[in-house]
Amino acid sequence: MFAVLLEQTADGQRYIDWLVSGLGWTLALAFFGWWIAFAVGVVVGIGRTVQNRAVAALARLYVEIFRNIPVLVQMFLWYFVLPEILPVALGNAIKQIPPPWGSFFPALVCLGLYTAARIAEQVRAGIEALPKGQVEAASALGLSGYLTYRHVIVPQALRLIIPSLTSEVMGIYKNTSVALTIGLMELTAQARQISEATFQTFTAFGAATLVYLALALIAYQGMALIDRAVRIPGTGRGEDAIEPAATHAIQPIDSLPDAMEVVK
Amino acid sequence: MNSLDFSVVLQAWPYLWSGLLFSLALTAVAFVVGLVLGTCLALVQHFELPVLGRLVRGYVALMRSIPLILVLFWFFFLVPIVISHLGGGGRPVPIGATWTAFITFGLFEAAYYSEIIRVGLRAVNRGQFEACQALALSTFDTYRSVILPQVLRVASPIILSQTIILFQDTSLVYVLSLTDLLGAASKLAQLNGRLVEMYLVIAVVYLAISSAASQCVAFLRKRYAIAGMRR
Amino acid sequence: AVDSPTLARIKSNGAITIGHREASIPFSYLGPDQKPIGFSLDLCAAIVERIKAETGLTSLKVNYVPVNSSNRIPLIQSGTVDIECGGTANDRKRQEQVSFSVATFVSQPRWLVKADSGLKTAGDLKGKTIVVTQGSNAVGFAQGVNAKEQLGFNIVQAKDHAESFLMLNTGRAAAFMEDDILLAGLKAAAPNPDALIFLPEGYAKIYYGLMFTKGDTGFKALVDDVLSKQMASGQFEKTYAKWFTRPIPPKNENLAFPLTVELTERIAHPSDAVD
Amino acid sequence: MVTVENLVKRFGHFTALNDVNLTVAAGEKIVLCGPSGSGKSTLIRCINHIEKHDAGRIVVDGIELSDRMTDVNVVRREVGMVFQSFNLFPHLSVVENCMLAPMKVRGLSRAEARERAIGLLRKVRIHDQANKYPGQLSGGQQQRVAIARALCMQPKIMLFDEPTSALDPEMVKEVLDTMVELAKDGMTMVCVTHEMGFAREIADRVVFMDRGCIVEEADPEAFFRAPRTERARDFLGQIIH
Amino acid sequence: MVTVENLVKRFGHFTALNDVNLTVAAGEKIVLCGPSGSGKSTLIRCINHIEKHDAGRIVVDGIELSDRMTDVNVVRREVGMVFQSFNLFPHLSVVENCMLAPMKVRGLSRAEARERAIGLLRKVRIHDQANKYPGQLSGGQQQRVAIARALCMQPKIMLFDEPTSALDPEMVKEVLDTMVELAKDGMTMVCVTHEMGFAREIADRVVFMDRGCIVEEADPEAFFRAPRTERARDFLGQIIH
Ligand SMILES: Nc1ncnc2c1ncn2[C@@H]1O[C@H](COP(=O)(O)OP(=O)(O)OP(=O)(O)O)[C@@H](O)[C@H]1O
Ligand SMILES: Nc1ncnc2c1ncn2[C@@H]1O[C@H](COP(=O)(O)OP(=O)(O)OP(=O)(O)O)[C@@H](O)[C@H]1O
Ligand SMILES: [Mg+2]
Ligand SMILES: [Mg+2]
Repeated sequence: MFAVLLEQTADGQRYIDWLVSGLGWTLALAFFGWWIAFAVGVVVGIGRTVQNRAVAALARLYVEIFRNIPVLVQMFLWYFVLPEILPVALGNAIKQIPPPWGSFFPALVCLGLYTAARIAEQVRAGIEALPKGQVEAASALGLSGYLTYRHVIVPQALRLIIPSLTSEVMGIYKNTSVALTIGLMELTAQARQISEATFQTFTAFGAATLVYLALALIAYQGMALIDRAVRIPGTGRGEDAIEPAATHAIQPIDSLPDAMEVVK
Repeated sequence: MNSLDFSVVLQAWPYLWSGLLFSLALTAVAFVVGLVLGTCLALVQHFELPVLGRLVRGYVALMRSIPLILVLFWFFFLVPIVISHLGGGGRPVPIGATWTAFITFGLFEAAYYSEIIRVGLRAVNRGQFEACQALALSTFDTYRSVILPQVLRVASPIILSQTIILFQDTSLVYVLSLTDLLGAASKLAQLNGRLVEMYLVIAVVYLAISSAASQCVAFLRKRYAIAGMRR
Repeated sequence: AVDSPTLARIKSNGAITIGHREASIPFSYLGPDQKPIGFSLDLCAAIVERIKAETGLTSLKVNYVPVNSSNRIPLIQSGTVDIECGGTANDRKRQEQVSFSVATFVSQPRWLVKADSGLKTAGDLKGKTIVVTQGSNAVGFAQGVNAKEQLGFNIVQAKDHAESFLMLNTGRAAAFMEDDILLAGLKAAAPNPDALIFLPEGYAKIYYGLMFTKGDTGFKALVDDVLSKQMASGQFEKTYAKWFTRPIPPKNENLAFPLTVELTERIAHPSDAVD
Repeated sequence: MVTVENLVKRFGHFTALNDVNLTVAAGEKIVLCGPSGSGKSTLIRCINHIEKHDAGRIVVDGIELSDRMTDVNVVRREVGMVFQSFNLFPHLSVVENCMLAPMKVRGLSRAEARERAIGLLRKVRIHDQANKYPGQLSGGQQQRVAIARALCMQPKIMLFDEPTSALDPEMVKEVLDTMVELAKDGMTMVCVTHEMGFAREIADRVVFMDRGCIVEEADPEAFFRAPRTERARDFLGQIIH
Repeated sequence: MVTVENLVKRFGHFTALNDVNLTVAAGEKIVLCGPSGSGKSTLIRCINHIEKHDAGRIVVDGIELSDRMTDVNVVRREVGMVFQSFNLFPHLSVVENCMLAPMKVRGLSRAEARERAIGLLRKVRIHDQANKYPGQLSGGQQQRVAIARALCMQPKIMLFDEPTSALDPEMVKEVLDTMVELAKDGMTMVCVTHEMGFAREIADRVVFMDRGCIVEEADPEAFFRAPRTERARDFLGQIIH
C-alpha cells in the first residue's frame, strides 16, 4: 500500500523524502515552539497571580489576546501583517528570508506565543489550586514573595499541572499543521501534496496519520516519564503513603483543577 | 503595502455575517452532538466495559493525536465511502462539504468532551457513590440524578472553554472550501484584494466573541454556582 | 422531445439547480448584492431559456448553489447540481467523472510579476522565490518548469489565491504562477493594477467548459446546441466583450482581456476537445 | 436483625477483617470502637454490602448477603447509613436530598416524599433550612440532614461511621443529641464512634476492635471502667488525655 | 513581647475582631478558646501580619506592625506559627522543609541549616524520618515536623492555631506532649486549642473569645471550674459532653 511512497517525484526525489522533510519541520516547530511557550507561559502565568495590579492586568491582556484569536488568523498576522507595520528596512529584511525559513520563523513565534497563553492559564490554575496554607506557611517563616514563588509555589504548581501540560505538548505538535497555511511544507502539507500528485489519498494521509500517532505516543510517554520522575513521594496513588484518616473528610468535593483544559 | 482601507469590509458585511452564522451554527451543532456523544463515550470508559471500553479509548486517543486539519481531510474522503457502504450501494455517495464539517466536528469534539467528562467523573468524591449505594439507588438513578449533574456542573467551565476553542477551530473548515467567517473574508479578499483589512477585522471579531464568551462563562459560573459548593 | 434524464428531473421538479462559484472572476462570482453573476452565468441564462421551451414549463424556478473546487464534481455526480456554471477546466481525468460543454474559454498558466521588479522573462526568476496556490494544478506546472528549465527558484505554496497574490504584492514572492485569466482578475481588482505585469511565457492551453452529469447525451446536445448557435450568431462574442473587455462589478474595473486566437478558433469551430 | 459469622474481608494481600462474629438484635444499640485502621468502617460497610466480603456469612433482616443475590438494594433499602464526611449531594437542596431516594426507590410521589422529608427534617430540627444547599450549612447541620436523609427510607437499622469526628467541637453535641433521640425511639443502631459519653448513655454493648478482629465485647460501664484486654486499655489511655 | 491594643479587623462588612486588647509577656503561655468563628484564628494571624488589621496597634518584640513598615518579614522571622492543617511543603523532604527558611532568610549555609534542622527534629523525636516526604508521614508526625520547622527559625514566640484538631484521637497526645515540652523550655506561646487538659497543664492564662471580642481572661483552674461569663459557661457545656 505504501509502495507509492518510494516512487520518483517531479523534482527528482522520492515521495517518502517529502514526508521525511515534512516530519523534520513539524518536529523542529514543535520542539522549539514548546520552549518558547513554556518560558513565556510560566512567566505570564505567574504574572496573573501576583499582587501588583499592573502586572496582573498586562498578563491577563496577553492571555486574552493570544488565546482568543484562532491560530490560523494569528499565523496570517505574523506572516503578512507584521513585516508591514515594522520599519520598512526591517520589514523588507524579514520578507527576504528565503523559504522555508521565511515561513518557519513566523510559525515558530506564532505557535510559541499562542501556546504560551494557554500554558499561562494552566500555571495560574495550578498556582490557585494550591492550598492557601502553603503561602501562609511560607510567609509565616519569613520568606519573601520572590522566595515563596521560587521555592514553594512554582515547584508545586508545575508538578500539579503536568497532566494538563501533556495536552499542551500534544496541542503544540498538532497545531504545527496550521503552519501549512503560511506555506511551511510540514507533515500535513506534504501528505496533501503527495495526495494531489499521486491521487493516492489514502496512502498519503495514512502515512502521515501513522507518523502523528507515533509522535503522540512518544510525547505522551515522555510526559508520563517526567511526571513519574518529579512525583513527590507520598502523594502517588496507592504508594507507600499513610493516608491521614482525617484528610479525606476535609478534601474538596471536586479536585478538578479549574482551568484544566483539553486541547487539540 | 498600500494604505489600509476598511470601507470594503463595511460593504461586505452581509457576506461576512452569513459566514459568521455558519461558524456559529457549526459550533452549536458540534457542541450538542459532541456533548451527548462524549458523555456516552465517557460513561462507557467509566464503566470499564470489556471490549467497548477499549474501542472507545482507542478512538479518543486517535482523535486527540491527529491534527484537526488531517481529521477533516480524512472525513472528507471517508464519510462518503462509509455512507455508501452502509447504504449498500457501490458508488461513493458524496455528501458535500457542509455535512462533512458537521459530522467531523461532532465526532471530533465528542472525543474531547468525553475526556473532560471522564476526568470529571473521576473527580466525584467516592462518598457520593457510596451514599447512593447506601440509599439503594439504582445505577441509572445514581448517574442520572446524582453523579452526572455534579460532573456537568463541575466541568462546565472547562466544557465551555473547550467550546470557545471549538469556535476558533471552525476556521479550519477552509480546507473544505466552506464559507465560515474566515472563508467569507478570504473569498471577499479575492474579489477586492483587501486581505489584510479583512484579516484584521475578523481577528477582532473572533477576539471579541471569544472574550465575551469567556467573560460570560465566568459570570455564569458565579451566578449559578451551587450555593456553598466549592468553586 | 429530447430524451434526457436531467431534463426529466428538471421537469418533474419544476426547477433547475445551477452551481456557481463565489470568487471566480469574471466567470462566476458574487456581485455587489451577493447574488451570483458572471460570464458563465450569462451563458447559462440562455440555456435555462432553452430548457424552459423544451420542457414546456411556464415558470421554471432557478436555484443557485455555491460550489467549490473540491465539491463541484461530487455535487454534479449526485445530481444535487444540474449544471455547473463556473470556470472549470476540462481535462481527460475529469471526463471520466463528468461531461463538459464545448469550450467557452481558453487559458494558460502564466507568470505575474511586479512591474518595477525588472523581471523580463521566466529566465530572470533564477534563484528567486515564486508562489503558487496549494491544491492548484499550477503547483505541478511550476515544479515541472523548474526541473525542465533548470531555473532553480524556490517555490512557496500559499493557502489560497488571495494569499498568493498578497505574497506577490508584499514582495515575499517575485512571481505568481496561475491561469492567465485568474491572474488578470486579481490584477484588475488590485488597488493599482498597472504595478503588475505578465511575463511573456505561457504554458500548456487549458479549455474551460460548463459541467454537467456524464452520459446524458441528450442534455449535452442541448447545451452544445445553445452555445454553438450563440457562437454562430455573434451573441457569444457580445457576452464575452461584456465581461472581459469592459468594466465589471463589483469595482467596475476592466479585465482588458481581449479574445485570444485560440478562443476565436473555437468559436469558429465549437468543440469540447482538450488539446 | 444482623448476624455476622466468621466474616473475612481482604484488600489485596491485606486482611482488613479476620473471622469477625457479631449479632445485633432488633432495637439493640451497639458502639464499635478501636484504633484507626482496625476495621471498624470496613465491618459496617460490609453489613451494607458497600464492600463485598470474601468469606463468612452476613444476614440482614433475614436476607443473606452474597454475590449471588439478585438485588442487593432489597437489603440496602432497610439499612440506613451515615458517613463521617456526610456525603450529602451538593447540587440538591436539603429537602431534595431527602426526597430523592424515597421517590426513586420507594416510588413515592413528589408530594408524599416532600411531606415525609419535611417531617424528618423537623425531627432533626432543621426544617427551617429545607431549601438551602448543603454547602450553606455548618457541619453539624449537614450531618443532621444526612441522618434525616437516611431515615426517609424508613430503615430498620441505622449504621453510623464516626458521624461526629469531622465536626467542630461545638457541633458534636447537636448531632449526638439527635442520635440519642433516635436511640430512645427504639431504632436498631450500630455506631462507630469515640464519643465515650454517648456510648455510656445509649449503648447496650461496646465492641472493641483491633487489627481486624473483635477483641472485646462488653457492657459500656464495665468497658470504660476496666477494659479486660490490654489493647483496649492502651487505646482508652490514648484517647482520654 | 506582644502587645495588642484596640485591634479591629474587618472582612468586607463583617467585623471579625472588635477592639481586642491583649498583652503577652516573654515566657508567658496563653491559651485562646472560644466558639467557631469567634475570631481566634484571625487574632493570631494578625499578630503574624498574615492578615492586615484595620485599626489599633500591634507591637511584636518592640516593632509595630503597620502598612507602612518596609519589611514585615523582620517581624515574621521572630514569630513561629503552626497551623491546623500542618501546611508542610509536600515537595520537600522533612529536613528540607526545616532547612528552607533558615537558609534563604537567615542566610545559614546548607550544612548549618541541616545541622540545626536535625537537632530540632530530634527534639520532636522524628529525626529518623528526616528524609521522608510529608505525604509519607502520619498526621501527628507531620504536625511535629511543622513545629520543628517553625523552631528552626529560632523564633522568640510561637503561635499555634488548633494544632491537634485535624488529627486522629490517638495522635493528639504525641503533639501535645511536644508542645508541653516546648512550654517547659520557656518558650513564649499563644495557642488556640480546645484541649482542656493541655490548657490546665501549661497555660498561664486562658483567654476566651466570642464574636470578635475577648470576653474573659482568667487563670485556667478558675476558668474551667467556674467561668465568670455566661457565654463561656455555655461554651464549656457544649464541648465537654
Ligand atoms: N479500599 C481499600 N483498599 C485497601 N485497603 C483498605 C481499603 N479500605 C480500607 N483498607 C484498609 O483496611 C484497614 C481497615 O480500614 P477501616 O477503614 O475499616 O479502619 P477503621 O477502623 O474504620 O479506621 P478509622 O478509624 O481510621 O476510620 C485499614 O488498614 C485500611 O488501610
Ligand atoms: N478571609 C476571610 N474572608 C471573609 N471572612 C473571613 C475570612 N477569614 C475569616 N473570616 C470570618 O471571620 C470570622 C472569624 O474567623 P476565625 O477563623 O478567626 O474564627 P475562629 O475562631 O478561628 O474559628 P474556628 O474555630 O472555626 O477556626 C468568621 O466568621 C469567618 O467567617
Ligand atoms: Mg473508619
Ligand atoms: Mg480557626
